[in-house]
Amino acid sequence: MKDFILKRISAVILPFICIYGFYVILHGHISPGGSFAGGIIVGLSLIAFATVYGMEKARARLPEKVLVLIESYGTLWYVIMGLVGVFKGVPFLANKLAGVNVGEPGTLFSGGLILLISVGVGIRVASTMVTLFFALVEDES
Amino acid sequence: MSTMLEKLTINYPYFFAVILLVIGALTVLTRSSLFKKLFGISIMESAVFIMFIAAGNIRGGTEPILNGHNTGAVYINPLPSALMLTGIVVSVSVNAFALALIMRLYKTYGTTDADRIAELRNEVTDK
Amino acid sequence: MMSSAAANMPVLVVIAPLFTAFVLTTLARRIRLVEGLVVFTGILVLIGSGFLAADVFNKETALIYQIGGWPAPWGIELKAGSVGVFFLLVASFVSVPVSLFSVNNLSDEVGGKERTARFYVLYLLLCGAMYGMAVTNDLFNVFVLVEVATLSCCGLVSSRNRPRAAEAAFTYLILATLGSTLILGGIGFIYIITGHLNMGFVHDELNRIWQSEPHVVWTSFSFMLVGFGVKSALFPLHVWLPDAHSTAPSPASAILSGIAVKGYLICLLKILYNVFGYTLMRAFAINTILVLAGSIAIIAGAVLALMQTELKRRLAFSTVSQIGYIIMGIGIMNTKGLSGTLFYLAGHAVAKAVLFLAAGAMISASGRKKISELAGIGRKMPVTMAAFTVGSLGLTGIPLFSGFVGKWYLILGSLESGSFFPAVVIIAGSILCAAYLFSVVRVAYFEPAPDENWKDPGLAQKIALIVLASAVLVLGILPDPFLELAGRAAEELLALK
Amino acid sequence: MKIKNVVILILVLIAGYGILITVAELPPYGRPDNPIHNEVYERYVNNALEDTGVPNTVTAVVLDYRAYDTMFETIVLFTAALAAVITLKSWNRAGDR
Repeated sequence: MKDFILKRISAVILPFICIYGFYVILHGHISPGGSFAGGIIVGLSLIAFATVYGMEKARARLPEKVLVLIESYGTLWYVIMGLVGVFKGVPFLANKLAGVNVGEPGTLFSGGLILLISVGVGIRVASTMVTLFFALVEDES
Repeated sequence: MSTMLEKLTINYPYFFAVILLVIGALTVLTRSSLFKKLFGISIMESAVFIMFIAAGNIRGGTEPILNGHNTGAVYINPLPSALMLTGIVVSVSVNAFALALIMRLYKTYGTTDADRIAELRNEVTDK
Repeated sequence: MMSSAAANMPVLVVIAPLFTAFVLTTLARRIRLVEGLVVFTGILVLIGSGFLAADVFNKETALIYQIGGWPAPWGIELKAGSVGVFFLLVASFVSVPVSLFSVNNLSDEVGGKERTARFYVLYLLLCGAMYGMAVTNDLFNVFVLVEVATLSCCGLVSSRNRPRAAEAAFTYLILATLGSTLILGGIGFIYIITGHLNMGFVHDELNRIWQSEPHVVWTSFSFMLVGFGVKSALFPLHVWLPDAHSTAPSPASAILSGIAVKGYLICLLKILYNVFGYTLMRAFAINTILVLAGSIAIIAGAVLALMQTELKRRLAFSTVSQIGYIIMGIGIMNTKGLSGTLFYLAGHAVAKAVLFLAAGAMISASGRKKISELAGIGRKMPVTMAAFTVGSLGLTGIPLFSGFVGKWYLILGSLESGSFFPAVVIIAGSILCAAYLFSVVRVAYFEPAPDENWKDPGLAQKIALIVLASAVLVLGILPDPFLELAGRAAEELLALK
Repeated sequence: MKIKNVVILILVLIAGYGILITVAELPPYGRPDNPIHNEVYERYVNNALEDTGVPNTVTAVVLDYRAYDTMFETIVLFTAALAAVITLKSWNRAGDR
């Protein structure tokens, strides 16, 4: 237990960083920030977890299968949200035009598809950052 | 000539962007280290981003968030910022992939110098 | 539902390969299903682009599609004009046989199931980006699509399990990113002085104000030319291409040489004619620069190709030479020249795809890369070598094959524009092309074969080769509908309507 | 210092001087009447709230007006991750020659 202090402190801090990342994702449409910035914060908290607690532990928490699923279907989610417009008979990626309720501007649950898209993009950006980190760090041979 | 200098002092963000562009291009084209080539590319991209974002600025303008507090304020142009958000993500992706390629080359040849890799490769094919 | 699909066709052809691509990584275990889905998607897109082409052809106007319902200066607009659907048809047609060729054929060059599935994902992403380039009408969208295409091209090159491939991919990535940075800079200059990103709006605005800002227009012209020149391997900027295209897995080389390079050229064509327009190109003498650069590329590429001893490297240098014809044709600013260059683009896409696929099949069957070591392969692998011969006849421009019609129109266009020089270069280039391709055919058919057992590839591969080779013949014997479409595209580019 | 590098240095400096002439000609920095602040800008700043229901206009542009670009942007990231993985994972050393 050489790095006891590091582990304890990161155990306290990392959940907050992660939650802050989700806050940035969710409030991207009413304040500065957005899905990419927030997604990278979430991803960095997971990367910090991997560096502090070791690769094996991080791999056990975030198996490759799950990351691949999130990445693929997170990107697919964007296309599906775009196809909502096509099914309603308006152009691809339409938001208000597709009859989605955009809610009251300035509140958290507003913006219609924008919020849904940004949550999907945020989560998949986080997973991409983790995937890239694992791919670069893990020694294959 | 003097009018050009005057205009450049007005357009100083663009001037610094050009300086960065030249530094980046020189780094890419003259250095043999793979990492330095990658950094040169990043610097060049940053130069272009600075150019775009400077173009979207208005002196005395505020950030374009319409939350009702600052009515009557001049907002800066949101479009270049939005475009550069895309550009930055593209730059991140290129960096990530290039790092992966450098890792792969390092694992095979044990060096990250382009000239050295070329030598090693020729030795390998000579055998 | 049917009418909704027809109305959304310009975006659906772009979305379909992407949609499939995102599902594939999760299906890596069932590689047969993956391959089936890839081929199926290719056929679906081909049918869709056929419908789109028929629609545009009959209506005689471009189909405008507003993404998200936002009209042009605010949102992104897709424009399925004659140029777009022409390239869409070519790209979607070539992508089907290439994916058919890779069925059950990648384990040597790429690796296990997961790697193969990822290879297909990159392949579909490249196709999606190409279809997107064909229909887009927005400058920044061009940049983003170019980036998708670049990254997936580099991924395809580095998917070969050799360190040499990683090196080639790195050079390619650095130079291509240099190019796209310049493209972004060029777009930035145009955007700063006009305030628009939609091609039509930029064109109007630019033609109004260019005289007050000539240096900006000149710089953005040169940024675009150098940027797309790097990406499409215009002669002095081609250094990445031979390594990348010769080390990539064979289906990837076919799609890279056949389609990817052409996508960048279509973007350049659109930007030069739809954004800057005829007047500005004349005013800044861009057409002369293009004709000169193209001529140098034709001759230099052909001479370099003659000097190569490896088959795939020779084909890669041949691409450098053939790109010269297309660049030269872009510089011949009349209807005949432009329709010739578009037709030549189609002919080269088909012929170069069949050449690379046949070369890949020969190399993987014999395990030899050098041309001199492939003696007598024509008798052992009859179908493959026949396809290769048809492809080289098409590329050289023998009558009744695809290259002839394109070259003929290029020569007619250059004579019409009053200069004799391009015609001479085209003929000289054809002779050199014959020299470097027919020597392969001669070695393959007329030299004694070693006593080894080389087998023709499997059924899917044979079908792919036959489809592409017959396309070379069809383009040469019955060129009229394609020429009509290319002619309309040329008129659209020159804004004659 | 190789000769090649000197040639590159001179060429890049000439090109840089050309670009400097160009940027001196661009519209002056920070003025509200530049061509870039045209009707597109006005629509984004004035109508974004009723068009999309989102007060952050940058998000409105990124995820609604120009959502098609952002879709390809996520695809770029996806491509990069995929290409990095295909480059680094499970390549066999037997293939290294």
